[in-house]
Amino acid sequence: QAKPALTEIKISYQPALYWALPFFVATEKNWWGELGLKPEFSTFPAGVPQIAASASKSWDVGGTGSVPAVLGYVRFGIKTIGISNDESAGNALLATPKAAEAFATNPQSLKGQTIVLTGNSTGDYAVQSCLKKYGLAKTDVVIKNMGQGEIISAMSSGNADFGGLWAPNIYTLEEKAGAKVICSGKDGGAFVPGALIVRGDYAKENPQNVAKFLAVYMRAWKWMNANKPQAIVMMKKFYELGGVSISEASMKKEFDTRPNYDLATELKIMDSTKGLSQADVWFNSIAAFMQSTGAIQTVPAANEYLTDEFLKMVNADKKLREFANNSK
Amino acid sequence: MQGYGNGKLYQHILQSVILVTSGFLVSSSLGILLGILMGANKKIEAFVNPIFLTLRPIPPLAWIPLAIVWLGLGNSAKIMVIYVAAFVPAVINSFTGVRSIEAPQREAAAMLGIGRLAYYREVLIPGALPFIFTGLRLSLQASWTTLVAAELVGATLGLGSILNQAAQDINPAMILVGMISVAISGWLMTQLLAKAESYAMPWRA
Amino acid sequence: MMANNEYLNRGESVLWTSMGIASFISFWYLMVTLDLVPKQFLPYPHEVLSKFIHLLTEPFSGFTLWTHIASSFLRFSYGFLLAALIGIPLGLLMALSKYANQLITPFFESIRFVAPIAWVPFAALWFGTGIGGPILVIFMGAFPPVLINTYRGAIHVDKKYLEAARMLGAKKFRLMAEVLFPASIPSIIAGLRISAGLGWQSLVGAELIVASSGVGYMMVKGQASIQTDIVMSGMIAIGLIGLLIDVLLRQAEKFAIHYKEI
Amino acid sequence: MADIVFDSVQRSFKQGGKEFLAVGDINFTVKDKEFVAIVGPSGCGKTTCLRMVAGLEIPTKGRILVGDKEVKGPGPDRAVVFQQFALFPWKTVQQNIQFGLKSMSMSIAEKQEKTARLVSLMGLDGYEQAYPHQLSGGMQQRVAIARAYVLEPEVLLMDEPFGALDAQTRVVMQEELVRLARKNPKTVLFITHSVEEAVYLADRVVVMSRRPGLIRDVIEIKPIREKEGWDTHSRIEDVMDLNSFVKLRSQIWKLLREQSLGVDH
Amino acid sequence: MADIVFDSVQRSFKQGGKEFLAVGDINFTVKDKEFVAIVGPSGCGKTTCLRMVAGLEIPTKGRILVGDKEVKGPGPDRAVVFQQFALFPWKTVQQNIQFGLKSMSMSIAEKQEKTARLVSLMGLDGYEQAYPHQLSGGMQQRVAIARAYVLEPEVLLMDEPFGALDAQTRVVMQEELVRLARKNPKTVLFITHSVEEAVYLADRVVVMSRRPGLIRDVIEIKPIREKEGWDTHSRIEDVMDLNSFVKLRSQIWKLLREQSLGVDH
Ligand SMILES: Nc1ncnc2c1ncn2[C@@H]1O[C@H](COP(=O)(O)OP(=O)(O)OP(=O)(O)O)[C@@H](O)[C@H]1O
Ligand SMILES: Nc1ncnc2c1ncn2[C@@H]1O[C@H](COP(=O)(O)OP(=O)(O)OP(=O)(O)O)[C@@H](O)[C@H]1O
Ligand SMILES: O=[N+]([O-])[O-]
Ligand SMILES: [Mg+2]
Ligand SMILES: [Mg+2]
Repeated sequence: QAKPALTEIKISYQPALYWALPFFVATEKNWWGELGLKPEFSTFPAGVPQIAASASKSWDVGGTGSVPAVLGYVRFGIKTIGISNDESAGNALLATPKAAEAFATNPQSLKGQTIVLTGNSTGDYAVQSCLKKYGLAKTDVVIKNMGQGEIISAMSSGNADFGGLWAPNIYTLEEKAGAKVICSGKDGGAFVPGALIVRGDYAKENPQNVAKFLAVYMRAWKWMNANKPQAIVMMKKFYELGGVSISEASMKKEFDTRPNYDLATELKIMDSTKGLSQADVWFNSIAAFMQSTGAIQTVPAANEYLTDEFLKMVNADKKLREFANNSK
Repeated sequence: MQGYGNGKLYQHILQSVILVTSGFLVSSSLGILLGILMGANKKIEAFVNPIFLTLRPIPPLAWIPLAIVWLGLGNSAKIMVIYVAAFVPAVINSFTGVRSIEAPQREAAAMLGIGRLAYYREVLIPGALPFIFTGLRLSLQASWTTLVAAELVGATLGLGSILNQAAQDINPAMILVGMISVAISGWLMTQLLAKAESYAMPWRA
Repeated sequence: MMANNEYLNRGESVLWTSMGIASFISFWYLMVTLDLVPKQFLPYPHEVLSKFIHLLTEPFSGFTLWTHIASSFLRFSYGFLLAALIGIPLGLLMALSKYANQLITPFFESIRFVAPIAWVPFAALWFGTGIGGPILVIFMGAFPPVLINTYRGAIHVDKKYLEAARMLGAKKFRLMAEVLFPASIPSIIAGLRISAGLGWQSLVGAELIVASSGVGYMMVKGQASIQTDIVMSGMIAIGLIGLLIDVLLRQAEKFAIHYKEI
Repeated sequence: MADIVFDSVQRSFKQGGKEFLAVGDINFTVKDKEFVAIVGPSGCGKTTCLRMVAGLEIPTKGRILVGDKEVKGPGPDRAVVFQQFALFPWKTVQQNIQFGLKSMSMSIAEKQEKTARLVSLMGLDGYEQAYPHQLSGGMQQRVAIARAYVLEPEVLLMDEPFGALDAQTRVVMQEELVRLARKNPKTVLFITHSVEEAVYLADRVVVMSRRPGLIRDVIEIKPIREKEGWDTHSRIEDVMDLNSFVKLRSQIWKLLREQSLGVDH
Repeated sequence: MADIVFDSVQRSFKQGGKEFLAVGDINFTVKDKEFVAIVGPSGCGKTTCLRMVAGLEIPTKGRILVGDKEVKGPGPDRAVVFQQFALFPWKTVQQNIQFGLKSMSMSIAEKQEKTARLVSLMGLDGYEQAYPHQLSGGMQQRVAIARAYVLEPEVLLMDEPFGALDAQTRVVMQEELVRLARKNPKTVLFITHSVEEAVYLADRVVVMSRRPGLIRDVIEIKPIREKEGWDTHSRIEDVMDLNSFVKLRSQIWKLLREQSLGVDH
């Protein structure tokens, strides 16, 4: 039997992030080829250069954070075609051990403190939700903007007591500097979705490939949920490739605290036939936050860039549906 | 114009000018001192050179973690990052300046029986001044070009932080505003330096 | 008294050099031992050294240090060569033609204050993951010094050489190629040395764009996972390669001005 | 025919914002194949005159004709030997001599042959591959002269060509130049500070006055040289001891002295 | 007493890895208040000899005594006027002249007065606040001489001090130097390439031979100058026309010529 020619698809992600693990697993398992795809990966250190690179068609599809997903739509017409996972627990406000203790006895001790965070990110979003939860206004604390690496340096050397981080930086700081999560986005009542994205014109030209991409992605989660121990081994390998080494316990925590979805759930979350979908609500809230930071001028309606068209294509095609739901 | 990133444009410019000026002053005064000592004394040169030459290519960005660890999140850490970049041209040019003083002048000083301190004051330093000022111009440039890196250290105000945030927001117009402000401020400070230069070297008029 | 004339013989020079290195390393040990800097952020020199050696064979972030260095060096070379290939002829042209000079100078005199890494967003927008991005950033760092030094060198070329060449019937191209260029080589090389340093430094910025390999990328990753020994290994690698590039350029200079007595 | 005609030539410069006349109205003709030397106080405009003939400077008023054609710019028909020899330090002796030939249309063999001839004429054999810094001042000057001669220019312009040489080398070069000039005469304009050199070399000596540079006097040497048979002496010091020589020298010295009162004050 | 004694002095240099003897065994004494000129082919070691007296170079063998004390290093008792004037470009005329006085113990008024005296002696009035680059070559050289004279050294060392001047300025400076030397004699060692200058200025002329530099001959000038009454003429060209002068000049020329055979080849 002659192999059908493979279609190339350019996939972008950020290394050593939980939601990117399915790309790695699918490659190890050689699932792309089964659907006639030949993936070509490019990786970016952060969401911003990633979506900026779409301007030069450096990639076709990929995964990213919800903030860059919104920015990607506003600047470059990037569409969100699915939710990679629930990142709410993966974005959190951390404190050094002493500060965490003080906070535990009196949350109001946060008032007047300096919080270092990466401005206009999902981490920022989670921190804002936490402030709200404890009845603090943005002006009750001093916010300093810096990159995740600088935050880690500042907190672990005692130059900052509070910081907004996302996984796996959270684990690094917990493990190597004894910092404590004092409030995650989840605790703050914020929902932080991760986004699966596609370039607007690629989606128009190659809808079939986009559907196949989603099918592969969902099969990978399906398999990992069914085979945790092997999944952890893969995760370790994947993280190390990205220069991250965290403990097995932290890796387990990744699965425990950051739910992912199967095809049926995805369809439900993205379903906007009865008004705003669940995902629309999440993204509208993120976009409103971004407007408040000045990153965007107006809040785009979520249903302009969120689409379940490709999820539906997967569901409608028997082969793809079975592929996506295959846990082996 | 409307504010962006926690402040009005003039506040950002002011903050950056303060940072650049401080970094520039610290690095150039120390750099000139070291450069002159190295130029005047071969032992000091041999002592310092290997370390200097190895540390020199390390980008200011790479010093950020250490700057945070040592100096915290305030202005001093930012100044240190600028210092690292602006120090190098000050040293190299002062060194070259001292070495460029030609034998006839050195020998004339010797023949006229001048003491060591006076030799530094009357011959070495004025003789090296043209190079020292070239070094200062380059240091000033380095101070400005390191601003973006320096303001990665938890800045709330400053042109570097505007550039960082505009990059984060993928806002090319704002990036250009930042770049143009940097370019104009740098150019203006160079003009000031040129004034100082012609004041310090009346014989070059 | 005539401090400049002090001459060190070989022994003295080795002695003072090793004393310099030794006191640097002792100072480093002292800082760690006295806990002036948390060990997490400043490991002992020998620990860094062993990590450095380790990284040469064991991959970190997917690649060994050699591979990181190689990919950094490749990007650097493209950007640096481009800066030289454009900067040198342009500088010569500016020296020869008032018009070119007046056209380019104002633009150039202001843009040189803009940080090379400030171009990163444009690099990402224009070139995406292509090699063009890092090249743009390195180029922005490396270009000004080559251009300035070539120009400065060329305008200070003794007029007598230009006049002699014109007397002998040489026109614009030959004036640039056979007179201005060779006469400004020392200045050009000095510019290239500064360029190489700045270009190499801009690399870390450039490697923020394409996160897959490179010394800068390795250091960013090391920092994010609080592995200071990896960051410092990167610093050492960058320092040593910078030193190597400088030595090579100085050799090139010696070769290029072989016609002078040394 | 390659005479040099100064036709009411003036040249002024801006200095410190003010125009000042460096060379005031010069009318003079250097005849074909004549050797004319110019002497005059420092700053009187000798070099400016020569540079105008070379085309490196243009007259503010008047014009300069070389062989009936007005000078518009530099060209290999009027070769210059500068005071600082202006050899290209980055080129070998051979490459220096060949520089001007490059832009001429002739076969490579011909270029090689011309170069070789001048190398041996100037006694530079064996030094073809040497760089200028490896040569003594006298040899460098011979390369500079060869570089000019190889173009076979009709006009040779020399601006204190021996000024940088030591006294002994200088006399050797002067004797060589006299030999060349008598054997293969060209139209030569020669600037010097040395009255002895001017009298020894030239057919006529032009004495210029200080600012604005004007022609003060023109002294005929050739008739006396031929009458007194200077050329029968091969050594300059023998010529310099002759009475006819001493007289001409003193005459020119006195003319110069009148100019130099107040020099540099 | 400030005589200069060369006691079996040799000086060698490393060049291209090899030692070579630049100055071979020199034995000679410049007497107190005597004016000695040195002539010799280029590279024969004249400058090296003078630099050894100045203490800027040390003999490889032998020793140099100035006023019975061995020379160990430079000092204001032996003032040097270099060929390149070596003025400090960043100091005014006045500051340059005062430079050497700074380390001397005398009142400021006295320093001012000495400086003012030399300024006017050298005809520099009005230029006290000028920087060297604003002066002509001749004026710069006068500043360099004033800077040396103001120290009232017992020994004056001059290395082709007029080499860079044009002929007219040069004669003015030569006449001034003669006037100074006769009025206020010092021990002077004077290097020149000009035989005329040596004969005109010196009490004795030393002719050196080429490598290794040795003393070829010493010619007494003073007795003849005094006998023939040269000093009664105030103008150099009048002296140069005298038979006694021409004879001495030719004698020295011939000695030099012998050296310069094969020069530069
Ligand atoms: N390019 C110029 N710009 C302004 N002034 C000039 C320029 N060239 C020459 N001069 C002035 O013109 C005058 C004549 O100069 P020129 O060089 O022709 O004199 P010269 O007779 O050759 O003197 P020297 O004997 O010292 O070489 C001088 O005063 C000089 O300063
Ligand atoms: N520092 C030095 N190192 C090596 N060689 C030297 C040094 N100084 C002088 N020489 C050599 O010593 C010789 C004598 O040089 P010196 O300068 O004394 O000659 P000079 O008689 O003054 O020549 P000129 O008339 O050209 O000034 C020359 O061959 C010169 O190259
Ligand atoms: O993916 N983000 O960098 O938020
Ligand atoms: Mg002239
Ligand atoms: Mg000499």
